[in-house]
Amino acid sequence: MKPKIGRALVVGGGISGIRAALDLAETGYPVTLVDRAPHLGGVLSQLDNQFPTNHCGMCRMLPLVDRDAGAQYCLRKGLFHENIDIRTSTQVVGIEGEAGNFTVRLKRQPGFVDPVACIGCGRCADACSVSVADDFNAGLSMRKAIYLPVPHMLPNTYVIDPAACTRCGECINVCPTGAIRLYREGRQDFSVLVVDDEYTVRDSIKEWLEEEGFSVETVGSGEEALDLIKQQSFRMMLLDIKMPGIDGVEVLKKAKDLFPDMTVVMMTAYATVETAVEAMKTGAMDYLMKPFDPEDLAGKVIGVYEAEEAARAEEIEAGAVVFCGGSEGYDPSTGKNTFGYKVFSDVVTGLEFERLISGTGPGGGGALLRPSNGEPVKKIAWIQCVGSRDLQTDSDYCSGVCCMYAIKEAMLAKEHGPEDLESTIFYMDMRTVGKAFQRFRDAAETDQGVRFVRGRVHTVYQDTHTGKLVVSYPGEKSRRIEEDYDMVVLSTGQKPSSGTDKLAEAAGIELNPWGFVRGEPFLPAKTSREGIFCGGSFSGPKDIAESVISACSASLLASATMHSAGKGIAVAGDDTPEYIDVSHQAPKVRVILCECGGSLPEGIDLRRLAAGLEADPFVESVSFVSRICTEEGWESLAEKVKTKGYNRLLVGACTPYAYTRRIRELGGEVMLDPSLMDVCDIRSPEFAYGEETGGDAIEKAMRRSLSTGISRLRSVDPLPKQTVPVTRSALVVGGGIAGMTAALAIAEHGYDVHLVEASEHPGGNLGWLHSTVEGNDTAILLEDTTQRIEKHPLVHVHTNTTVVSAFGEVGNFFTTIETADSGPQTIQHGVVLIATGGREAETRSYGYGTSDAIVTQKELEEKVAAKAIDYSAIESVCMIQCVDSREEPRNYCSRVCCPSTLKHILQMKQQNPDISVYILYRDMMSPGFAESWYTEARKAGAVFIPYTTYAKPVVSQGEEGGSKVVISTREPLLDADVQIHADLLVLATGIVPNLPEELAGAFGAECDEDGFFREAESKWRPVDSLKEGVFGCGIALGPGSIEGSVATAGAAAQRALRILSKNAISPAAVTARVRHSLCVTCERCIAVCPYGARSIDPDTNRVLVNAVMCQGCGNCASECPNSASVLDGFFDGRMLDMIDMVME
Amino acid sequence: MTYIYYPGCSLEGTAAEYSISTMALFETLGIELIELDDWTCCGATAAEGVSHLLSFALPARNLAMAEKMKAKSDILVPCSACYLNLKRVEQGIKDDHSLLRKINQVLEADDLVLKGTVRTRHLLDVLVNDVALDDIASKIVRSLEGFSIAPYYGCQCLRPYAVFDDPEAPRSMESLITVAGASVYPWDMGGRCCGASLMSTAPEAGIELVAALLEGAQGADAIVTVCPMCQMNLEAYQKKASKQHHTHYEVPILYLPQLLGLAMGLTDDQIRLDMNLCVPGSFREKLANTLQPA
Amino acid sequence: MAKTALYDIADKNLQGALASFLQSLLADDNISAVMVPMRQSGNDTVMQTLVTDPEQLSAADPFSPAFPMNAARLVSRLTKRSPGETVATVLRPCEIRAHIELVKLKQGQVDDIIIIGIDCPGTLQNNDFRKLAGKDPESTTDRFLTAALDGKTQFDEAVELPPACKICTHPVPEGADIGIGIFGMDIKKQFLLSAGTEKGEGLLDRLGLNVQEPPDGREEAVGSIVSAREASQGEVFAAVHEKTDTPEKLAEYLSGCINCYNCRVACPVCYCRECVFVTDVFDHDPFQYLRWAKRRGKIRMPTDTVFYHLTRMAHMTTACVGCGQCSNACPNDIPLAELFSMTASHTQNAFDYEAGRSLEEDPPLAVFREDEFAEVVEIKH
Amino acid sequence: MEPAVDTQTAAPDRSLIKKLAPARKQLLACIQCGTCSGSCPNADAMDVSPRYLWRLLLTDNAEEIFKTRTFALCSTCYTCTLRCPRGLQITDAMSLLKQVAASENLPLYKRSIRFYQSFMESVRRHGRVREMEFMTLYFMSMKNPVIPLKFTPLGMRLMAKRKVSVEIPSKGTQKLDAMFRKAREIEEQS
Repeated sequence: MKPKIGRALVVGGGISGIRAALDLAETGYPVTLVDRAPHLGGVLSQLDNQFPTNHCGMCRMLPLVDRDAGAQYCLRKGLFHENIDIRTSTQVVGIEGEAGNFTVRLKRQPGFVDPVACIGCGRCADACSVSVADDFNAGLSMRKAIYLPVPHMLPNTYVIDPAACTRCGECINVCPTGAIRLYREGRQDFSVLVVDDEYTVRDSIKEWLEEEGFSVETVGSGEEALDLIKQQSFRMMLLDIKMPGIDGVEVLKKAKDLFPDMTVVMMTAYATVETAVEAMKTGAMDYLMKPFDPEDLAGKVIGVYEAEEAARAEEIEAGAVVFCGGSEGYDPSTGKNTFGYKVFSDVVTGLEFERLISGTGPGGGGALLRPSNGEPVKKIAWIQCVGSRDLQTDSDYCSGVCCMYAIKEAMLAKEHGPEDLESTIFYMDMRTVGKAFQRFRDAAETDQGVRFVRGRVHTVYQDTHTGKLVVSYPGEKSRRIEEDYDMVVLSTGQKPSSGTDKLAEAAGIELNPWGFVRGEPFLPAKTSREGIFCGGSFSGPKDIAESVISACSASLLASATMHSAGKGIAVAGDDTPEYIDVSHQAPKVRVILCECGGSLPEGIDLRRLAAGLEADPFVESVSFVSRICTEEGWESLAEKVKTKGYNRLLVGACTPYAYTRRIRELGGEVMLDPSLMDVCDIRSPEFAYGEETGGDAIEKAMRRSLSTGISRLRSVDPLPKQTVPVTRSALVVGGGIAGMTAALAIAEHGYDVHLVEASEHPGGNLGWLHSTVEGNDTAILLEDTTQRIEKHPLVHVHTNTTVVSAFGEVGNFFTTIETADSGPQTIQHGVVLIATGGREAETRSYGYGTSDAIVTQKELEEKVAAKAIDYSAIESVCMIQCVDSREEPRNYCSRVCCPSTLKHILQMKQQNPDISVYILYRDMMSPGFAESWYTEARKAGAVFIPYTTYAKPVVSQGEEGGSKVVISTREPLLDADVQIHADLLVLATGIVPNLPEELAGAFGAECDEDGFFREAESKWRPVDSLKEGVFGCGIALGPGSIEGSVATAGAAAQRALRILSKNAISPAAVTARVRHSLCVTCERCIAVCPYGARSIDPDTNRVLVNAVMCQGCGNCASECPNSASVLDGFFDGRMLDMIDMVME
Repeated sequence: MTYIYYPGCSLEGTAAEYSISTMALFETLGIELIELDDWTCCGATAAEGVSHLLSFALPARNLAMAEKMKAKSDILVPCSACYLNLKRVEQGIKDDHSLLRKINQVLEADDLVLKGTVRTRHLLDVLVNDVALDDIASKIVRSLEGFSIAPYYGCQCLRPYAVFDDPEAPRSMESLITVAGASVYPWDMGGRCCGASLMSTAPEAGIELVAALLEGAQGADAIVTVCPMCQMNLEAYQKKASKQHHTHYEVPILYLPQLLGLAMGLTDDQIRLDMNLCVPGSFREKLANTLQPA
Repeated sequence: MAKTALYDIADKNLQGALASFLQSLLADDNISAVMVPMRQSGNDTVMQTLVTDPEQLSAADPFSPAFPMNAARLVSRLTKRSPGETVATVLRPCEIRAHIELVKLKQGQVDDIIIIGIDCPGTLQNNDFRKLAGKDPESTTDRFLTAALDGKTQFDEAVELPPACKICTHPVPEGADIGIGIFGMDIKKQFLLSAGTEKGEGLLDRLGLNVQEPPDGREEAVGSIVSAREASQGEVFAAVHEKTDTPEKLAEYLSGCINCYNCRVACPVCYCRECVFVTDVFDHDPFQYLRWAKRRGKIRMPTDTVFYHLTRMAHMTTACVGCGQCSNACPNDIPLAELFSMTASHTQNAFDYEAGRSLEEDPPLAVFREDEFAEVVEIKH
Repeated sequence: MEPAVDTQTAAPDRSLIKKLAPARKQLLACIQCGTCSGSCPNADAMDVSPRYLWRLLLTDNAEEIFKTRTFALCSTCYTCTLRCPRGLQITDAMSLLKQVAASENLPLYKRSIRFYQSFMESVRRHGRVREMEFMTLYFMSMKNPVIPLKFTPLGMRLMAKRKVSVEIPSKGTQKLDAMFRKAREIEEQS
């Protein structure tokens, strides 16, 4: 695909960054993806299991259209896409320019191992004598100073931990490719001044640093220090804060005035930590807390040294920037740590728990054992809200993810622990706010026997006699109960990623009060700086689905920015190269082998190997290249393929997946279809030599691999693929805020959009909503959006219109719509977005309808707007949450009701502070920053009383003739009955969807059991349907806020633009087809196709395959008994042949 | 270095040895302590229960007295309860001007005025942050090697004002214990409440807390503390706690200056171990055996 | 309880009574034809015959032990597309069950047929049937039934029930619209008609038969047949398992195979239009044979025989109804029916599936259940 | 069963509720998590836990509050204040309850009130506390001859160490009387 003009920069390579990069790349933009870590994947590289399936599933984010642009490879192992340029160990240090024309300065962290030269053989790690805690396993296992940051990453190259490395040089000696280089030589020139009034301190620091090779001077006072730096130049100063005479802070100020480039690190005791933090504002780089150990200190100095040595800022041009910097897990040892984290080894964080049971974890086996003594865990507890909803840890917000991950982990514990494992979750509110979350929780409780206890645990200590952890919590009548556990998991919350503040400063974007990036009202993906966007938890705690949605929505905004700057218009035309037709030629395979710079193990004779291969009648020739992984090596290879005489190319090298993109490019140069070219692994550590060792065995394995590759290539049948033309317009069904937002986004990229709205005006629920709990005005949003819709020439609004029928597939749908006055009309479109929204549920519960004093939330909102309710005349209000919700049959949380309740409380209390407000709730759902409004509502004096589905509140009429209603409920803390005499009873009835099953079905999508749009995958593909080209957004997808609807609308539009940005979609090389002469139409292939790519043509009675929708999974081929269904490139004959070769 | 010294009522009575050893210690270190003129009670925990205003005014009177002596000075307080009460005023008037006004109205009755210029410093704070460890080390003449000492901080020097140590997991005493040659007894109860204030009003509850601490310190040669209430509480109720728990607790509760004094080779008159209620013979024996010149 | 009726037999002539019952079916307005095993004129073979003329039905012989083929394949031919009229088909239990499998594979349907199932005391292999018929083909069925209903499996010196029938635990036609019952009945006097479906009940009503309960001994008779067969099934499976539990032993077991593919032709549920083994996939290059021979020093010809049977097991044991036609068809007398029945019992048990039990159950390999075979995918639940 | 809380009829003593307002205000943002109850070293000795007490306070159950001895058992260790996830000044609220109880002179808290009053009386007289004097004052005010006996052994031990001396309460110098009066004056005005 021809790249468009604009380049997008995505910062952060976690799940959101990968999603944003893939989105933009799939839409056709070249993308630079940077991550400061030496690998991609973020925290998810450490998490094996995701709820609700308790598997991974990240691969579901791989491109589904134009699959061949990326390698179909496990995304947790690596990301390979031809439009994505990945730079790890790289940070953004500055952004200049404006939207559409940014110049971004990137700084690469020093790399001691050349990733191109490293072949991942691991000899360096074997030679390394340093052993330190492994971050990948959350410190639960050990690793060397030279190590693989993520053991399963591909390509997997070693990196050096500069803080742990002793520079002994052993690794350099054993590295077969000379990939390692250290900077020790230059250290003598790096002079450090140590200033401390205590002799013992400065002397030992001098000793430690000189051991590391630095030159060190020491002085005992600030005065001396200031004198000395004027005479002698220092690169770094270690400065004590508390000194007689001129103190450290003064010295810092003066030194920085004189030598602004000098790095200063403060040294402090507990009492002066605050001073040290202040000092950092004055220019100190960091501070060290006394007493410190030599390794910390040396590590810090080495870090500074190496950063200075190796950091080279580089400038790149970018049209738009998407920040996906993620968040960090709260570290419970930093706070008051009443849970004994890092004190008792059986107290772990959620992340550590996941590492413990991971197959790649410290135990390796995945069994759930106590870290303290290796015995099986029989009783385990989760403690929620650690570092969340806690003002003491500066987190007046809910991290939003911990409830669900705790439930998931409790279920995983059952899998990894003994049958009779007892697990308990201690919580304040179980925030099961997502679509299927409540049922997941219920299943955990009823099917898996997970015990849920409402109460905040404050202390965990160890019984010194039994070694058990004792958890104490308030039980009945708030009495303290103490229980023994084998393991305690702290459900740690999300904190802003470290360095967020620095990055924000470098990028010129603002942060919110909680230290996350501040999003615009109603558009959280938009930062305060034009052209810079934000995806994932960088702007606040998010789960995977929310991260994916926000990343999609951020990439949409980035695309729009580049488009409007004139950098997105280049249209991807039919730019597939005209490959030479080789279908009538006998196969001739040219084999080129990498000699790996002569570093192959002894006993391997490449010439002998080549001679053996050349005996094969299908092999044209075998030749050699010294090192393909180097630029020269690749050029030499490119040279070798220029001469004619072959029609298949096989390269024998290491890490084949890394060459996907280059092979495609090479194919374009020599006009050979890339499917006729292959790279065969003969070298990677993953490459299986078999059980024997030694040169012979390896050579045999290499021959086996190459023979297999030859027979694979030999039988490739390069049939030309049919492309599917795309009708480059969209249909959006539903004209609420989601539908309008999506329609505008697509139209602003230059494509026609038909917006179908059943009612008289677009607007949906914004028609009656007036403000949000944050105080944002919805009327302005509505007016602004409708005006833009009306004005946009490419948006065709059809009001009073419904969809009558539809058929078709991605690229080409034909939909008949009917407008009340003007009759039916058929529209052709390439994609469809379903945004039919939802409405407030009706109820007959809690006496609704028996009294004027009982209203729903919507009625309250309307009455307040119409000034039909005067709060000043009201004494008492009661609100009941979760009316008919979160229990069967409507067993889901509607998300919006709790924030609405908080909004209403604050409105009432503002107008009449004396009003008594009672909220009867099950779990207050105020995830994320909404938590702060919950705090406000409590501060305003509202009384929150929990109830359960077993003992619901009872509503009765008050006194004869009175207007009050009486609500009786149980106050569980007092364990007493309560009667509330209310002037107003507000029922939070929740949301029901407006999506008729037939409408979804007409486009090939489905509804879930609650009638919402069924997404392809709740986490990884949250706005797609399983059928390509059909997307859902807004409340049609599931209950959500306005911000949520706008985000899903953006995400859905972005997903649609991947398709609309192409004239035609070409299917991937590997797709399935049907050999009709063999087919008996048993239709089993249709039943097993997970992508709905197969159908039966009733006219011809033949099975049809939509090649674009087909993902080449091969289910059909393996289901078909006589291979009437086949996967291109995987014919039985070829497979048998290859198996035969492997068995040789 | 000079500090205004506020001993507080306990140090005149039940905790006299604390005052004696403190003064001896500072003399050894060459730091001058000047006793606050005409100091009065800080109000302890009782004032709060009787009058909110008096609970501020009583400590404020002492601060005002100190200001009268020297406007900008540090007032050294060994008693944690006094320290907290004085600190509370110091912090409270920082941004509550109406409080300051009210306090001064009361102080007027005693011809005093509070400005808020003196700083309240706990004895431990001063020892850890003002006195160089090197200086203390240089005075150590007898290593307490072989002694395992449990540092006990109590509540009020740590909470609610976290001035010089971590209020949940305090560690400031550790360097002082090690500099004396002893080892730090590993426990996590240094910041737990000892229940002193319950002893007169709800003794059973108080004894439980004492017992928990004594149980936790089984294995330590001594508990060292910086609060007269804690000290008295922990040593005076050992028998009762033993009875309540059917066991035998016997552990000396030393004041930090007493411990340092032992290592610095101060005289019996300067340390006054004889005033402690519980110094078991075994402890004395160990002292005699291990107190070798460093 | 299904609706049942007793059909009186005049003159102790079972076949006559059956013929008249079948004629009464043809007389029904809804039924256009009857397909039933019939003695073929001119020789002693018995073959399924599609009859529209009631007169012809006098030669109907549904209880004949002849079993030249599994009739499910014929029913599939009649119903692959709707014929527009209804045919009554007289089928053995294994034929009915095979047809149900074919319906699931879209190779037929049940809407246009009335299934008349029969109690099946067993069948004989083609050669044995001819031996038993001998010189008195007219009385074959009577002689067979008399002995078989007496619990015998041996009928003549050299004639006995084939293993497939001895171990068949489905002697009663469970999925039939109407079943003709003879177990536990005095077949000189009456046979039992039981309606297994609504369609069957409607037909019984239209035929104007008196609804009557089956005699007391029936249930017991069926029970004892089933338990005897279960017992022998256990013995046979154990013996086959012993003979085939290593690849080498299996190869020996199948050593007589000549790739004639008769077994797959005879198999009612092998439904492919063209078996993969006759496609280009197994059309090896001549040099390939030599290459294999070179590698091991020798190679058995024809090749791919064990692979063929393993493939067939993989493809159809979930649908295998154990009718035994594979053994019947094998020219080299390989005991295939026992092997396939044993494998089928394993695969079907594994999926909690029983071939032919119900149209409601989808073929196991067309269904994905997240929680099945946790031990295979190493996920503990 | 009669409801324990009835928004219509609860808390007849409005004046008491008014006095509790400052404490209630301290606790408004309480989320009933129970950290205070769990952290409190004396919770086991309390008749109701702090969380329960705060719930009573927030539901305006003034009478119930003063049926419990919970706040009287607060030893002001500040652990709850330190740990409260909402950062509430819980110890201060406890003190406020102690003050209300004292000012109302509620009989249930006689022991604590007398104790504090005796202590303060000693302070008022001498400026400093004389331990023996104030204990004697306290015992006298309790009019319970058994209590002093409980303290006798300790008193004897302390006397043996010459840490306390036997003194009879005397009218003394009234050292801080002026300040005490002034304070009461100001507090009564507000």
